[in-house]
Amino acid sequence: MASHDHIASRNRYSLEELLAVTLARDFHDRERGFTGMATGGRTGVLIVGIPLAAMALARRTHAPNLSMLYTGHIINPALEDIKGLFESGPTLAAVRCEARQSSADIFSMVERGEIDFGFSSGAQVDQYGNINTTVIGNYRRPSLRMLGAVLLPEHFALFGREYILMEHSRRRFVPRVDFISGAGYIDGPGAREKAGLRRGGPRWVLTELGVFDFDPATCRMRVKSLHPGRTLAEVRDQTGFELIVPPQVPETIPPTDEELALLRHEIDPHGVLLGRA
Amino acid sequence: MASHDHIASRNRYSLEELLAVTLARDFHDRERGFTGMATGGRTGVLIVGIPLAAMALARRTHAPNLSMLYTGHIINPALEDIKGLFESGPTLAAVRCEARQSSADIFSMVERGEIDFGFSSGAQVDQYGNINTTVIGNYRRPSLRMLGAVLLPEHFALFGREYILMEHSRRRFVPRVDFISGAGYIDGPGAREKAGLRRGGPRWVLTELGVFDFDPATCRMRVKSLHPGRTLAEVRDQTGFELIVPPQVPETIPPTDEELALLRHEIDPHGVLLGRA
Amino acid sequence: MGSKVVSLVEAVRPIKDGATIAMAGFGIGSGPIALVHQLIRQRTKNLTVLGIIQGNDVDLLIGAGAVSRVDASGVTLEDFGLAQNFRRAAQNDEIVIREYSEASIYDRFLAASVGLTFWPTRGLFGNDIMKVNPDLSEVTCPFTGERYVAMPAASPEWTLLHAPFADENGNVYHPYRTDFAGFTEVILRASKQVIVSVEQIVDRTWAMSHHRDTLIAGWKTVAVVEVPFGSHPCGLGTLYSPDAEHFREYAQASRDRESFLNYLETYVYGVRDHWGYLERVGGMQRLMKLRSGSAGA
Amino acid sequence: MGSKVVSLVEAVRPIKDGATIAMAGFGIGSGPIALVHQLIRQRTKNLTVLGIIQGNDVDLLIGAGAVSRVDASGVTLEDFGLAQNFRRAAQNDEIVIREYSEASIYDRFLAASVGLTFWPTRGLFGNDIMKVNPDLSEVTCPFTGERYVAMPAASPEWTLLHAPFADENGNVYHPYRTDFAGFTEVILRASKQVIVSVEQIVDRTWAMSHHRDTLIAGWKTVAVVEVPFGSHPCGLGTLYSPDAEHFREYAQASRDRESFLNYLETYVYGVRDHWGYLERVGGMQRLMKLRSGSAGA
Repeated sequence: MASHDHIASRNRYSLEELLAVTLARDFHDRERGFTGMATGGRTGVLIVGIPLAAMALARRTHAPNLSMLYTGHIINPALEDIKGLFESGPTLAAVRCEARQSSADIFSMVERGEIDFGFSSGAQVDQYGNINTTVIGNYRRPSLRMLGAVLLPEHFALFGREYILMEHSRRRFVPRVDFISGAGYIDGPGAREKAGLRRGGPRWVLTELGVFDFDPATCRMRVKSLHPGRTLAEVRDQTGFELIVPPQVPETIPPTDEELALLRHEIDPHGVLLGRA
Repeated sequence: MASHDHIASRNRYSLEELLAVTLARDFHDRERGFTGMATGGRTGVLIVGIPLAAMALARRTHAPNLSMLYTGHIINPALEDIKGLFESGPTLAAVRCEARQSSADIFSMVERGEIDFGFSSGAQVDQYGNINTTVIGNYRRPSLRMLGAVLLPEHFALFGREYILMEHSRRRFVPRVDFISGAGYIDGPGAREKAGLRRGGPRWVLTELGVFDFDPATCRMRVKSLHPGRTLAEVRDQTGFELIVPPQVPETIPPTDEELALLRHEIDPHGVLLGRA
Repeated sequence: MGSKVVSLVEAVRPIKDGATIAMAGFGIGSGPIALVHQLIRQRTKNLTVLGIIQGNDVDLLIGAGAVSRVDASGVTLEDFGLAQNFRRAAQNDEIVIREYSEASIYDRFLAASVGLTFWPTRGLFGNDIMKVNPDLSEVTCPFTGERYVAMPAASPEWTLLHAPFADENGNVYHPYRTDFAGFTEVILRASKQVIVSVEQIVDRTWAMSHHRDTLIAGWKTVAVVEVPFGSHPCGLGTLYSPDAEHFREYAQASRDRESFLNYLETYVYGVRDHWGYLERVGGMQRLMKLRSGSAGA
Repeated sequence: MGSKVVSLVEAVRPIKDGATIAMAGFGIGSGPIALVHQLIRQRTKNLTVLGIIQGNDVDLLIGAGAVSRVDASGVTLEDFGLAQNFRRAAQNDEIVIREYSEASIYDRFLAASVGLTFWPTRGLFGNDIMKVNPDLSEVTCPFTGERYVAMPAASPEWTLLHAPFADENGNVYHPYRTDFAGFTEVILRASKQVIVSVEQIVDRTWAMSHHRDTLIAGWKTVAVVEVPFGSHPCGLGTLYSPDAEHFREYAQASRDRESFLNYLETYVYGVRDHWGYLERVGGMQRLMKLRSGSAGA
């Protein structure tokens, strides 16, 4: 998403703010949203910073009882205590919050199906919303070995729904991921059920170009909205498979002044979460 | 064991001291011995007080690295911090010790087979070393319902061996327990293996009259030694089944002066453990 | 935000006849007794109680005729003897008891806590529990071929909990935990909903700096009620001790049905509320002496 | 009593070629790096490493050619990028990797910790892990008929642990635990033997009044060695922070095989012992700045 200045330069909000607001509006009161540990860099902004800001915004608007699980352990943190998107023992321990829970608590929540939604990214996403953090190329002799699946299998198998945040490019948006580290709709309708999955799966993919959901009939990725100023041609150019395009593609609804004020003055005044730091 | 004055009056040691010393000599260095929570009364002396004194004595003599697990949680406690054999939250928390572990730690130790020995008592024990803390009479309409099996199934199924401490009477020493709350040799040779048990089981039964073990060939209870001054006739009179009696029945070896000095001056100076309090 | 703070009466009202409940605590330690008293006052019936080792909590409910089934490894008043209402109900075949061992029923909660529907155990082999408990099955390890007894997961619809502190969102804080807190933790994780009474409801500022003491995060909490000494006559963690004198009175009263009904009349039905109960058991002068470390006369 | 205190050289000597080990810690947090360095110095080969999410601990061992198999859900240097030795070894098919998800491999340790030989999970359905991991099987709930993926229990022969304190009996105390300590706890419970390095060996008097901070009781501990800053360049709990500068050097050096061998020569083989290592990474002046809360310049 190197080109996110595109929006900022023409608009009164950044891409990160647009994504945070878009996500926030999709959360419901009393839901439990999960972010992993922040490990820095652009991925940290995508799967921790923006999600935390989005959840905090929802709590300040229409979902006051939404629970944010930062690193899973830290429940409803005082955001001003988060000093950066790479944190280790001493700094994480110092974050004030409403409640803390142990790793055993987290895994048991996950396995009981008590997490409503999570966030992920990967090196590849495909037309069925499968994502890959394991290998590029053939599994036995990959051209790139990455970190592994970590908690993604659970995000896509046991959470209520998943938001995928990715940079939009042909290299990343591929017809078929090289390895399913998080199972989307696998290879089409009925595949999740057949595999034994009973809930969850990808809801949206959010990029610098737009928001994408999945067509219920085919389980294939569909253009849900284009960010202001973006075109279908740009999207098609950066996508390695055929997207479903509805007759009317709306524009992603921009942040309101009130939302921007909350993000900039209360939630992320120092730009730690939304990448302005 | 109301009649334990019998020994004390004629000897320079009490029944409790004799039992503690007899147990202590059977423990090996580096073993882990488990006592439950002390719940007061005579049972507390039998399954917590005497065992703690015995383990402490072994640690001070031949088994310095034996680990005592008091209530399972409290490892190698400072015995002077144990103020009585009924303890609750505040008093147990104040006991200094080498280490503490959680309930999850305890159950996982038990289930992994890391406990070498434990101690139990019951309303009934039978000729195969089964014990009963559940019901007297028919299970569906018992004449007496007791507390239940609690951890006894694990004591007899998953610990390395079990010491049973009982008052000796016909009412308690029955041919067949009304309910197997802790499985001894069940109904004879091969029964434990057939039931799926792979280790453990009762080693000794200790009473005010003597020490009893189990004949390897028949799995039936056998007289191992008689306490000084006790007779086979007394034992037979108080036992509701036929005991195996070897040709030579030795006397239980009395405590040495050194052992008594350790018990009285270092381990239990106030008589909390050995029932003199 | 929607506060979960309610009255004692409101807190247990959602528990209907026939519900499956658990009560946090262990033996006679840290029981949610004020909530139990209120369940008795509202005359709930046919409860199934899931527990590990329970004490006067279950015994009270049984004595009040509120229970039809108990799954546990033991019910005991510890130093104060057998649980007499439990004993009597079992002898008269008035309740169904599902026998377990202590570790195995702990494991049933553990199973539910991690979303499993069963749990394999070796602890029951050779035990008569296997003869009298019809809920057990078998499962075989697909790797070693080893045979286990299988038990169903245990997931209470409601768990009643008394703890030192909670905020209005239902986050519960327990800085006075004992070694036995692990039992409570696994039961809470396994539960669908939690009803919490506390010594004190705390504000957000307090909560934000006591997060290290979290016992359970608030999302499963459906009600929070402030009832000081809400575990009495049980102790609460390391905060206050059991009231031995009252336990002796309880043990004596529960020896027969008539005198136990008198006990209930005196201490449960016949008091205006929890404050009335505290008054009747000796009031502030008596209760203050139970505080941990108290040396006063 | 028989003290378990030994030298760093003696501590890891019992680990033979082909052993199955785990390393306490999570990602690049709290790794037992001094022990890992010594394992490399003694040129142990063909290790199987069991882990949840591992970091430079596994990457170091792989880079030194000590590992033949890794069971884990991820190996990463977190903010410092991919674990390059792991990446290279995987790309060149030099190590066997058994893929798991984070919760599922945690559950494999949990299974071993409670004496089970298998664990049922639902977390892997639909995932390519099921295609490439030949160790998985199936099990069916005897009550509901539900199908689960079955995984074998994971029980390391040895776990390497670095912690703040231990006594000579091998009891380990950790007053500086983070939220991630739960991972270490389950691995320790699942392990057959534990090798412990600590910031400081404490005496019995200290231990007897710090029992509330027990991380693990001593009976599985086979060796205790005192190595201050023994997690460096990892942080240790809340006690000290990771050395970001050294991590960047590590990440850079591990980009190719030659420069990584130089790194090993400089920091592992070419130092006389752990004190030599601490000296080479910047000595006391640098290390003191990593202490938690340090504001000095």
